Amino acid sequence: MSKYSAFSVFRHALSGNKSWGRAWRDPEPKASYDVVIVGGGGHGLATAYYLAKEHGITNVAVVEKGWLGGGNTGRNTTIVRSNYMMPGNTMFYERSMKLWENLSQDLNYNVMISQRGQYNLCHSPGQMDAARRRGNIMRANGIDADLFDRAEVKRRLPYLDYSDNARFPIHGAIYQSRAGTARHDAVAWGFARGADQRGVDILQQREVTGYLWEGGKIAGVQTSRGDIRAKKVALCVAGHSGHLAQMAGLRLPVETHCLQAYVTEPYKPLVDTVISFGAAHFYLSQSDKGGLVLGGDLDMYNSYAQRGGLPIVKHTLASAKALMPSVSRLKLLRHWAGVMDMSMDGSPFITKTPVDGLYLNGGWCYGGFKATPASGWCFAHTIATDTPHEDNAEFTLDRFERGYQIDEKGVGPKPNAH
Amino acid sequence: MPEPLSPLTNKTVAGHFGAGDAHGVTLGTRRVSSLWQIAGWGDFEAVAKPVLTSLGLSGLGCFRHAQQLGAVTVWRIAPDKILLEGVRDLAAAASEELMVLDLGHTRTAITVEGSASRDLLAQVIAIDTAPAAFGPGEFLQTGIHHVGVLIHCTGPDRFDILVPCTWAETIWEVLFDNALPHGLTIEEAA
Amino acid sequence: MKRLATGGRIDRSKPLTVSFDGKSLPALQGDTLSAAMLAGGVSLVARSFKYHRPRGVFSAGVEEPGAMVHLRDGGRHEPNARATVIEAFDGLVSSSQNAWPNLNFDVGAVNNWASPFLSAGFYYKTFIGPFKHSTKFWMMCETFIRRAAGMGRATHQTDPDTYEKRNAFFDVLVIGGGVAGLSATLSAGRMGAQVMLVEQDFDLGGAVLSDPVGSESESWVSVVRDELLAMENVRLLTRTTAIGAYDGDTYALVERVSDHLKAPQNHQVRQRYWLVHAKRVIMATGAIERPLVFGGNDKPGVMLAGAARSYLNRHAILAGQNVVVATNNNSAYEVAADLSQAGASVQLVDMRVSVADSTQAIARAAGATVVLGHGVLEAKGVKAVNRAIIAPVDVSGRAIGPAKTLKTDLIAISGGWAPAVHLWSQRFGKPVHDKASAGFVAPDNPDCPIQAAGTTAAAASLDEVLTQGFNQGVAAAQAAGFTGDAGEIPVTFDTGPFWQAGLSPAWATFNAKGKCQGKAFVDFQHDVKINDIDQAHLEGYVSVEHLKRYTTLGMATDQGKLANINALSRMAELRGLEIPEVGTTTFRPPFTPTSIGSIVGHEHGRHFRPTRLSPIHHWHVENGAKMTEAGAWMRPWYYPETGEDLRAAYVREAAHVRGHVGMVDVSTLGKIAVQGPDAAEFLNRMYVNGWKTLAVGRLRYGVMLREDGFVMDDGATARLGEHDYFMSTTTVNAAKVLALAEHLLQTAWKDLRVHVTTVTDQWAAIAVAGPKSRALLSAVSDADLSREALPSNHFTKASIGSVEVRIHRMSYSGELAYEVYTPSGFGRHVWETIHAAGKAHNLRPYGTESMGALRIEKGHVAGPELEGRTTMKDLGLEGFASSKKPFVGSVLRKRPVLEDPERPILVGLEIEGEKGAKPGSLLFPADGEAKGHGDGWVSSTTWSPALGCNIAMGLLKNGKSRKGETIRVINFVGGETLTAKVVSHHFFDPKGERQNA
Amino acid sequence: MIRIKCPICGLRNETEFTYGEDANVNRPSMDEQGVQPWVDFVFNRDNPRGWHKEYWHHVQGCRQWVVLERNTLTHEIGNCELARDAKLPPSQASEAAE
Repeated sequence: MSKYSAFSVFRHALSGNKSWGRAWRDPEPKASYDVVIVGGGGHGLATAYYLAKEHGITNVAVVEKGWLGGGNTGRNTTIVRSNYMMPGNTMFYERSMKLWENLSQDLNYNVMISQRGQYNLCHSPGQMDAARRRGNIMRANGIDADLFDRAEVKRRLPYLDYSDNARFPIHGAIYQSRAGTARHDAVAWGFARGADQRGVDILQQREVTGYLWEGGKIAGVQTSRGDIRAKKVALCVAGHSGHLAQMAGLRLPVETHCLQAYVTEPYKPLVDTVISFGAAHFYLSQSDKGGLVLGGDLDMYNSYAQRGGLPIVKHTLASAKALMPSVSRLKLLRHWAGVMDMSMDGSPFITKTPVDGLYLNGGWCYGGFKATPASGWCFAHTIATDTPHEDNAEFTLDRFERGYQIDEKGVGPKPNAH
Repeated sequence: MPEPLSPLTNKTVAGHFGAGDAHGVTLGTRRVSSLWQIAGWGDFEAVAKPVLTSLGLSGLGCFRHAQQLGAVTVWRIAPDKILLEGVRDLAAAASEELMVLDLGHTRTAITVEGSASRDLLAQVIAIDTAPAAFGPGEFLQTGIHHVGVLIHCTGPDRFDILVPCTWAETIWEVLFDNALPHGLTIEEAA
Repeated sequence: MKRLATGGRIDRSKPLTVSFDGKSLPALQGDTLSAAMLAGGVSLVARSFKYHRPRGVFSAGVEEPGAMVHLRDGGRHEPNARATVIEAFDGLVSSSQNAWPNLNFDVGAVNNWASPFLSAGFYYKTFIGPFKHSTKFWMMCETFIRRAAGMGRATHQTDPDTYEKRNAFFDVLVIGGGVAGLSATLSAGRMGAQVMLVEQDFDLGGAVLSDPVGSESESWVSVVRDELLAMENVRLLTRTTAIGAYDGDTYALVERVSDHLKAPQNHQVRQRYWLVHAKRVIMATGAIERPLVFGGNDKPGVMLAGAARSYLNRHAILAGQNVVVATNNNSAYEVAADLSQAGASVQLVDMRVSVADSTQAIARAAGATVVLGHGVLEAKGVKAVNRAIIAPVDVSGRAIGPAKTLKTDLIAISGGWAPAVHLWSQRFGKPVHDKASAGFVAPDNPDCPIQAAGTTAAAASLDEVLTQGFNQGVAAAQAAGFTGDAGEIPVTFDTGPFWQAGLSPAWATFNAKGKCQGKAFVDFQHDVKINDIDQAHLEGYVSVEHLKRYTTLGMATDQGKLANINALSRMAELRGLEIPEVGTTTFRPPFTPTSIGSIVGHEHGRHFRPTRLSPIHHWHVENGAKMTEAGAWMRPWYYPETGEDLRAAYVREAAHVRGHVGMVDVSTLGKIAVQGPDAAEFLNRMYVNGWKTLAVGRLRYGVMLREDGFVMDDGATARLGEHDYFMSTTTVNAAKVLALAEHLLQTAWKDLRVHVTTVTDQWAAIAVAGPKSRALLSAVSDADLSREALPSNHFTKASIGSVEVRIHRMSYSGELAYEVYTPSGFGRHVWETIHAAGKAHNLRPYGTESMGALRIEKGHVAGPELEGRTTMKDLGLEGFASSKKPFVGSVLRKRPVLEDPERPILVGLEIEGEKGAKPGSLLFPADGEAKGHGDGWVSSTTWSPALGCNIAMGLLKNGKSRKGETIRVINFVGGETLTAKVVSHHFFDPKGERQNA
Repeated sequence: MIRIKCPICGLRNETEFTYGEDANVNRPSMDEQGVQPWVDFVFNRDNPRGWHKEYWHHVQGCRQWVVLERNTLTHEIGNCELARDAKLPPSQASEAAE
């Protein structure tokens, strides 16, 4: 398979772009694998990639019910950052950030990591204090963070509302300069191509409908197109985690909720960074194509519908206008939804499960995209060695029983509040 | 005793606002003279009925129609809760079965009147405001600008909106802004 | 291009001043901007997204991919405005976008020559850069890409216009004011249903508006319109687009109230956002014409055939003199006929070999030449079409004979029609493929609340459109419960060959080698060519979603309205599948791009969220308080005296309370009446401490946990009577506590006879604190406030300024203090009465900042400590917990990690030096490397006037055993390292002698 | 827009309500001292793809908690009743009977 480069693009252009090879194969499944990964989104594909690359485990299949990258990988607002303050989270997300910073080179696929920075705005002295705590923890862990006062934020982002008319005046912001965005589809495709090159079989259009069992241990999966045997089965199915866990008799601390995303028509550059509003759950950035990409709250009620409701549309757009009044005449082009696996403390699971042979990667809430590389990296480690890496050591299922809630927001066991 | 201060004192500046010659909406305020809540449990209806009959009313009423007799208005706001305006001190009616609570300072009334009053309501609540769906004597508990309110249709195009006093200004401003295209008259505070 | 002397649905007596790029256009009332451009001979309107190719007016509707302009200026500036749907108004100023230095000479057009290197997905393969662990190279490239991308330039100015929302309830909502929609409205309306008809155009008629003036269909429309206008139960809304279909039979519409004017007049809104709840919806949204794909099909001068007819019949504009009409179906014959009749020389090139004579006769009779079995291979011309290369083609569109050149200035193309099923799809998923019309339609399901009628349902003749609309209207009214008589269908008419009857599956033309000749576009706005689809296929991006995302097809501002079906057809051919097997995408709202302002309505600026004001609010403002947000509330932060900043003011205020007496407005505390025979048991379950022994006339501090055992809230509760308790919560948690109480009482604790009711609005509360508070309140009230008469945690009724109040003996500041509760309507009066009487006692008001300083001196926890991750043990509140009874969270608080003795617990910190610590700083031992999460963190800080030093509260690992230790307090983001001594957090008067004075 | 037929107020938009939680979860009796039943109640969920019973609070209305049946896959709405009238999972019922 050819290496991508400006030169290869040039060479293919001269021959009319007629000789490009497939980015990944479309193989027939083998009868059995060492590892079957359920879910061909970013996390599943990254897990396959790192199993092959880091652990030499290449007899791996990724089984996807639709088309790869078609779930939350292709529906999110593309933000990457590592501004987490709870022990258990901080270094995991920083590992992810470090992997992001080399991902295009590693995959030989431009996933367009754009470290354009992220501002989390603060709208009260209390929020400034909370931001300072977060920033200090980041810095003490070797992660970049800056705290800006109102004047500095105004100098950097002059187009936000600093008028007396603002309901929640901006007091300042915490800023991570290494945060930014990545091209979400490319992440799935890049990992798919990388995994495929190392021998992983990517099996699309196969829905897992059950498990194969052998003496109380999972021995493979049943799919809509036949059984596939496996020594280990690893779930990376985001919003469908509860569903697939239940098939194995597990009840998870997870609820599935709908999260919407929004994009405007494309405009010439207006916003060159990522901005998170502090007075409501809202954030925005501008894609390379020029559309403002907006994100907001969950729809609040359990849903698998991948179709959002109206109240949150208004809520989100009102936040946009409150933050940046000039968006008023800009036009919403499209809004869509994904289903999130909201965990009870807002933090994920990368762990063996009580079911022998079954491994779980889920509970990503809003944060799945930014975690993609580290999630795959740590999950691969967990599957390959049967022990967690220290960066995912706390992402277990028994942490609620133990009282180790990793609650970045401090809102308690309300899945729709994280 | 001094007169209670309306939370809308600063807002009720008489005048005409918004669209030129139009007079679609008149906004005003009305003091809630007294407001009592009675509440009970399982046999609430039986326990509460004497209170209502003593006021000359036949029963507890329903969740949709207010009962009005003279200066007294009664709204059944929940299965086991009733609000009464315009009655004397009800404290004496309290018993182990019937809880009585003075809410006389919790709400103020914003009055909305005029040919466009139903349009104005349709701008701020997601309930059918057509006369057939919301006629005189009927009331609704709903939200305006995220705040719970009670709206009582007091005439063909006339409404009392009972709003919590601490939210009154914000709701007034929202009604004011929404009324401008209709042509708005503000009445002197009563 | 020229305006004809007669015809059209325009008012020639009303010329309008309209300009584009400074050029004045001969616009008339009734024109769109695109019509005015064509009338003014403007063929080059815009540059395309990627290759900056010249683009003209391609359509006459919302599907327009090319003619996008900057509209208006200043705060009303709007980028990406579609010239085809902008109504011309007097004073309209527009300009071109995405071109530099100008539209005619655009440097970006160099991309056109580089296009082979900019093939599908090229950016995934390039710009990776040579540097490991660095994103710099890509980001440098990205800067240039971002500047080149985007379309129009937006403004950072604030929109001066207003918007509003309107809720509406109808039995039947009819979307689309064409023949189907009008007849549906008519029948449903006649049966008595409340019907709303919405039409995105400014006029009713739909496709009829493109028929010649004076046609039979036009008179039908006017008859039906008159009948509808007379019906009280029918509401007609034009200039209104149905943008979305949502759950609960809720439909979002946007009415463009003032967009056809230079600016909104007389306080009217710019746009109105309708939320319509309708029992049934008739989707009579019509169909969108599909383009044909051939080289140069994007050039100015190539236009959809229906659009050419629309400009002719609606605006009296003949868009070309030498016209080639290229088609694969019958619908273009009327176009050829009308253009011919208007004086153009027309050659109709039909890809089909055999077409009914009667159909051919339509064009021939008007003077057009019909060439069968031919397709357009390529449109030639630099900035406008001047020649068409045509050739005989086979059924797959491949050239099978020698090509010839036709001189032309307009190529009108028709590749069939695609029903506009967007609204149905938004709610119900993927539409199904209808082989007969080669389009996607909603599946037949009479129970579906959204029913299609007319061409949306692939009706094949105008007669069928009319009948279907009428019948759907009847069905909808019946479904909504109406049984009235719908009467007769008003005159039907015979329309002969109509729409896309006889459609050929060929939709693209190729030369003899099977290649498109030149650049053949499928998605015009995003410059996706047919060979980009081929390349995506080669690389394995074969699913519809991969194709879309890899090539960006269908992602432009027209959301694939023109491109989707052609792209699917191509992928089906490449994969050797039928179109339904390739699948389609789900349409997402909104149907057309929608201004953010319209959906936001009034909820912006100050009204982004409601604001809650204390009954004493205006006194604070009038007396110079600096106010601050506290949740939804505004509270006095501090009352600066001349020249004071925040620090000077709070230090003075706090010292004043300790030295004299101060008053603070605490009306924002949550207040809940807890009533009932089981109230004490209820409190016992809600709070960690016991309540059964609290006597009437007394109050008690309580702590509440979440179900998971972490601290949720705290506050005092007073027992007012046998069954009456008065609970107070923190300001921010009031709503949460009330909702939780209601939940438990209505679900798990139905056995308790308790009612909870918010009385936050009933009571204003004023805390009077300081050594002179007793003297002051004794002077201003009639109460006996002596130590004996009113000890701590007791309350009494009293009168202040002839108002009945309740005085609670309760201290938050640590001073002798009282809370005065007064009915809120008297709040300001009582405040002012105390304030006036306070002159003799040197009373000063104080704000939340000094209140914070006072409570930190006392070591009381507040919001920064109750941050959702702290337990009672962590906060030193364990002593309040009763071991004799269960309470919310009593079991889960004892989980092992929460009982870990090493957990950070609340400590006091005395900061060394002049500089105070900042909340959020981290705590580290005096020596060693400062990294990781530290030993704890600083929650609250203040300068303590009482102690004369900087103090702080924080949570510190093993805090209990570290009293006296010197530790480091590091604020990394502020670049400050301080040292502090660990002390008890009860800094000041730990025995509470002052408050018990 | 979810439309909920409040037994007291009638058919209302979801914007008048706040979503509570899964109504199938089983709140243990106050006397329950075991950690596991509380962990199950507070944290673990069936999270069904399909019909779901859930609590909603009519905060901008009658302030009653209702139990709504709703399909999480299609958003279809089923029965809605006052929480106080709803049939409870077994252990809640037994507690209420105490």
